[in-house]
Amino acid sequence: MDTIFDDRHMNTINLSNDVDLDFIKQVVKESGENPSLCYQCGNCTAGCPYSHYFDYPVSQVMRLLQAGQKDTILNSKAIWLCATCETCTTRCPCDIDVAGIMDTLRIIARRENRVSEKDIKLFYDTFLNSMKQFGRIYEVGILLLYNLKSGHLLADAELGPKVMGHGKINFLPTKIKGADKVAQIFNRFQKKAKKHG
Amino acid sequence: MVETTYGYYAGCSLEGTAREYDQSLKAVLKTLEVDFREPDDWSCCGSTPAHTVDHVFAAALAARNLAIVEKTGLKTLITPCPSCMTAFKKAQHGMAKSDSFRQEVNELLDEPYECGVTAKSALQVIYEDVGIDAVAAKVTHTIPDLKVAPYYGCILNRPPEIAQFDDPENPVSMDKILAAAGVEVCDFAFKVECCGAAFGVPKRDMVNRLTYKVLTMAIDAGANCIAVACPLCQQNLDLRQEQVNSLTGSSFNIPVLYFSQIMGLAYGYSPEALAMDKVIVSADRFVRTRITVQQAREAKELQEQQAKAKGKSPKAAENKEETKSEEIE
Amino acid sequence: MPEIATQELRVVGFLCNWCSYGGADTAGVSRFKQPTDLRIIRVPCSGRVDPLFVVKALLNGADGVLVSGCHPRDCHYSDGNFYARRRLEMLKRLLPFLGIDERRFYYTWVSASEGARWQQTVTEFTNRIHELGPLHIKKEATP
Amino acid sequence: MRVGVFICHCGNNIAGTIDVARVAEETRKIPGVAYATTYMYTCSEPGQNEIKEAITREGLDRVVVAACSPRMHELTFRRTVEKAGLNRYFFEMANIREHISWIGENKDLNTLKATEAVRMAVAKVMQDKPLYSTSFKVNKRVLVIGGGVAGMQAALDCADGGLEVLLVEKSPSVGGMMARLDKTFPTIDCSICILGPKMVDVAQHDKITLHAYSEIEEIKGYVGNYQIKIRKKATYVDWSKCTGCGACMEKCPSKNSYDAFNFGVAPTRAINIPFPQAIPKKAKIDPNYCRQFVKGKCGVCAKICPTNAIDYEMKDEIITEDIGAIIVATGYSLIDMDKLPEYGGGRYPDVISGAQYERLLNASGPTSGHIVRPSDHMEPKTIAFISCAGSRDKSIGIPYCSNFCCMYIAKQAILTKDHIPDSQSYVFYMDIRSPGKGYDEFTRRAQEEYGAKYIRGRVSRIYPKGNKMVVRGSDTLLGAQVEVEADLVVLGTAVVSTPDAAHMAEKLHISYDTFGFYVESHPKLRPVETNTSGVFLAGACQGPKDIPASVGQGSAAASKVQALFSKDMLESDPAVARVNMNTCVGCLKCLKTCPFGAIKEKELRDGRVVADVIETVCAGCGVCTSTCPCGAIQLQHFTDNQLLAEVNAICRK
Repeated sequence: MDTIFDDRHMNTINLSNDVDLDFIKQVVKESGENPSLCYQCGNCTAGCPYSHYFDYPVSQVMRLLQAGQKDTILNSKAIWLCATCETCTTRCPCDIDVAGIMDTLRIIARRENRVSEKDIKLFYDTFLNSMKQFGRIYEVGILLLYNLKSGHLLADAELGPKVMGHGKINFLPTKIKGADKVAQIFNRFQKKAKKHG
Repeated sequence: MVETTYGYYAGCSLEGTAREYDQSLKAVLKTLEVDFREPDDWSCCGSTPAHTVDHVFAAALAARNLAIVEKTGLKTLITPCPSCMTAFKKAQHGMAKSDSFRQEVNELLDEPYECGVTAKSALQVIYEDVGIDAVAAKVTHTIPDLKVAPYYGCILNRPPEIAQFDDPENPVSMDKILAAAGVEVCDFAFKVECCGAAFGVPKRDMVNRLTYKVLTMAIDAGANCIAVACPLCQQNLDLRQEQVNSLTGSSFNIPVLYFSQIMGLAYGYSPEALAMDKVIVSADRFVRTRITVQQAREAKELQEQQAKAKGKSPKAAENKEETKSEEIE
Repeated sequence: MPEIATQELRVVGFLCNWCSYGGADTAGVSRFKQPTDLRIIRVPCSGRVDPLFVVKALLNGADGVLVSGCHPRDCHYSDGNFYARRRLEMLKRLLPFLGIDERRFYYTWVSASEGARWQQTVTEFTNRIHELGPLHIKKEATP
Repeated sequence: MRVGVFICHCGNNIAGTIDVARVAEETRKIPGVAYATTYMYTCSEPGQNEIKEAITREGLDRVVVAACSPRMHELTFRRTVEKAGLNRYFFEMANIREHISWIGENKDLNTLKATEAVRMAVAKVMQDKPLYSTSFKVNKRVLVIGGGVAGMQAALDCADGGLEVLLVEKSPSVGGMMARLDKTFPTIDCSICILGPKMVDVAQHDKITLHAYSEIEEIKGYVGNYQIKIRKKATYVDWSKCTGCGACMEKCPSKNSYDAFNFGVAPTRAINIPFPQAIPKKAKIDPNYCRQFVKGKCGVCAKICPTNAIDYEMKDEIITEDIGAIIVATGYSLIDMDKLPEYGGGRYPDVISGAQYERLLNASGPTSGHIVRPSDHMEPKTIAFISCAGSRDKSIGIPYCSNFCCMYIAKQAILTKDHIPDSQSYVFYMDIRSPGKGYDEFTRRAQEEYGAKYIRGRVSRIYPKGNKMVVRGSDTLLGAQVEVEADLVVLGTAVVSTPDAAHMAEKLHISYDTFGFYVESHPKLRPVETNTSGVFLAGACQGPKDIPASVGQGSAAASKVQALFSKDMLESDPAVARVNMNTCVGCLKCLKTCPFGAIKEKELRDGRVVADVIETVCAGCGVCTSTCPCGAIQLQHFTDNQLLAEVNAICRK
């Protein structure tokens, strides 16, 4: 319940000025979903395993979207705490791909450089860098790098011995022959992204 | 024996933290006479992180691998890791549905992908193509007091539009496969609850609390072992079980095995062959009690004779033992 | 009004009174916007539509003809729409021999409650006719 | 020929998007048009007078009204021109509202389209011939299909009005859904106590013939003269002998038959009387469970029956009846709980439907009114109700509201408190829909007096935990996920049309919507009529409806039949096929194609065989006309010339 009363008090929303219609259009375009189909039954919030950790439960993210509250949404923790488990999408009575919309919101937030959950983004980035570098995922590397950058030096440290003991992981990364090809995908995408601003 | 030859995409986890999945699954597929080839020089599917960057980009990372498989002429790709499978299926779905999307994706690739490959989970291939009967036919061994809670995790069957397999709310493929392998399966209500997935690292507490719920429900269901089909589920439930204990003051000590390992045991493979040593919470106590089907039959007959003599049902006796073994947990 | 007439093509629709004409009414009541090229002729039953009407319309300046009746088995007159289907199928095969692209003729089933389906039918068919452009019989002779 | 054209503004409905003045101006240029004008509301009394006056003043002999759909006002205006002395078939309507002004966005294009619609109508009206209807006798017996509260009301009202009624009910007893309810909202009066007497009246009324456990096999004919076939399904009990003593039911050894009447809450016997107040109170054997049928030997009931009524050899019987009008009151069904796998209904015994709970509450139900949960027969203390279980759920193809669930859930919450004072009810809802008289006060009482906790949010999942069912939902007003550990969960399952609704509609030639509910001929002004004259609707077969609404429709349908039967003779529609004896070559293709057998051979004096139309039987579809190779048989008012005139009016090259 602690999530209910913290930093969630919004000022009066002036519906005639403070509604960002372009933002709604953008989300509709990029996600291919129509938020106005949502009638706020709350099924997504009810099924979401992370509701307790969200600053705004999914159904309210949908509502904020309908109300064009761009800043509140893009600055929210919720969009980053969603793990795309697809429960909301599967059970939405209005057939909205809610998880898809959350995905799109993350993408937009990332593009606009406002990410409320730095650690999660950092983890993702470390993951992607490893991928760009080797073509595959180098688990040890990711963990170490992530801990270094995030400053949680000893996070999950106690797991180290377990993992090693059971010989679960490679100590050295396997670099695939086509690693450069994968890197190419990254580069081409970044070029394209720049071109379209 | 299934006619077609499959592609087999291990994925990064199965090379590392989920080797036992890779090793045991290959063994089981061998027993089931499923013929498969691994595409050479495959790369990471992109998984969740790529999806936070861009839809086209994410699809491209997945499609690169599908393109490689497509070139080899294979039509179906066994994808043991649900996260990879979803990445593939989403790419496939998006590219098949919209030409413009397919173009955008192919622009990022060296080899264009023409949507000719279907990714299937190992479960789906065994359940639909191999078939339950074939699974049962190969069983040689059994573990008398093993009670498994089949845990499918979140994205294996969801969303239905993408997964195209089994029931999104109450999947049964793993239940039936394990049952066919002669294992007692519990009715597990948390089959499809999410374990926290990739958040193990950045959001450890959150994940620990979610896994706590799953583990509790498994015990409540009367299980003494959890079967999984996903490296992340396995990691969060097994590797982090001690974290959960220290966070919640619980004392879980329940093995979390890949369904393929359990099948392997039923097919008489050695623990080494199934890399049983790689799971953190040891399942030795079960491996030790493994007997052949023949022995099991004899034991049962003996028990029934005694029961007749004593005039009490063998079932009651079993039940007592169960409750004991639970208390120990 | 020639200047606007030129933007439009001539689409003629034969609608059965019980299902499709009602469906078109429902679409209207629900204010489902549609292209304005269509001219509707009401017939009691799609079974009343003589292929001759369709041909006559196309020869005399229609660019497309649409026939719509009740869904199979829902015919107000039991099975009038089955007779319609048989005849109109024949007609489809006949049109190319008259030098008319058969895509200019379409028949379908729309019930009185299917306003949305009617809107979709009209929109798609009208767009198709616009893609085909005005009908010039000689040019299209492609049996 | 002098055609008068009247173009309606329909307020702004037409004039808003069509330049009506311009249409009138263009119309005046059409040869044959002697007069064209516009009017604000042509269907209004002054509007109609305007037409009558113009006919005399301008000497008009044909009239066209360009306004709304002919399905709306064609009859109105036909009467108008008739009053002014013209034949009612010298009239045509151009539909410039539904087909033009309401759907086109460009005013110029709309205006052009409207002008051409008028041109077509004018072309047609100039081809019209005067037609005169003949009259035929009405069979004043009415068939009522369905013995629920709506059907019984209709039957009783017709019978009290002196009409002979055939009531056909497919289950073994009348009463329908209402007979299975415990109490009714918002008055909490006992359902069977108010319905029972009606059921008895139905049974005892000398004007009503009840065919229970029977279905409609075939319907032929037209308004005033239907021939129907009724299938009396085999009950394997001779009802003329059965006294309803119930001895057979006590002794029947197969105790696990499915009890449809109790929605399978508890099993019943293979031979049974559905419930104590059943009408008729007769026993019936379910061959799917009866040992005599399954195993081939038993015969206990035959031995026990004091009147030797049991007859294992009984076969279905088809009877034929002649009637003049039909009232359809076939009711509704509820979705199976397995359509909602996340709720586990069907898999978990303690997740039940509202209908099943109704039987648990009911004193004459399987638990004699004691609320116990199916799994362990314990009395539940925490009960969770879930409204919109399937309703307003596009993902399973049910976008509509089921109309009465909000109310019966409130009722059940109240009754639960009455039965188990120390119980606590939770109601998950999306919106409380209580628009009826005294309804909203009722839902408030459930919360204020009976302490039911209402939670605004959908439930995502239900799963067992120990001996409880965990209901995980959300409270959207709190913006939080919430959980209730309930002993029993009741789903307000969605209302759907009956499984054979479409099939029945096809027999009746009436239309039904995408969900299988029957379509009334006007949503507001003709709510119980259908587009097939002589067939009327009552109750939930037309859409989800509560008891008052169903009863109201039952009476409404009855009054419509009374009005129809108030005349001894009916006017036939003269728009029927007619044969031109001179051009008919006697190939009789028409005879083969006519769906109604309205065409017969006729030998002329000179020995030539030609086709001949039986006017009263011809329904006017025109299939024969487009079949005839030589245009000899022509559907009046829709002749080849008349339709081609319309084509030529818009296709001119």
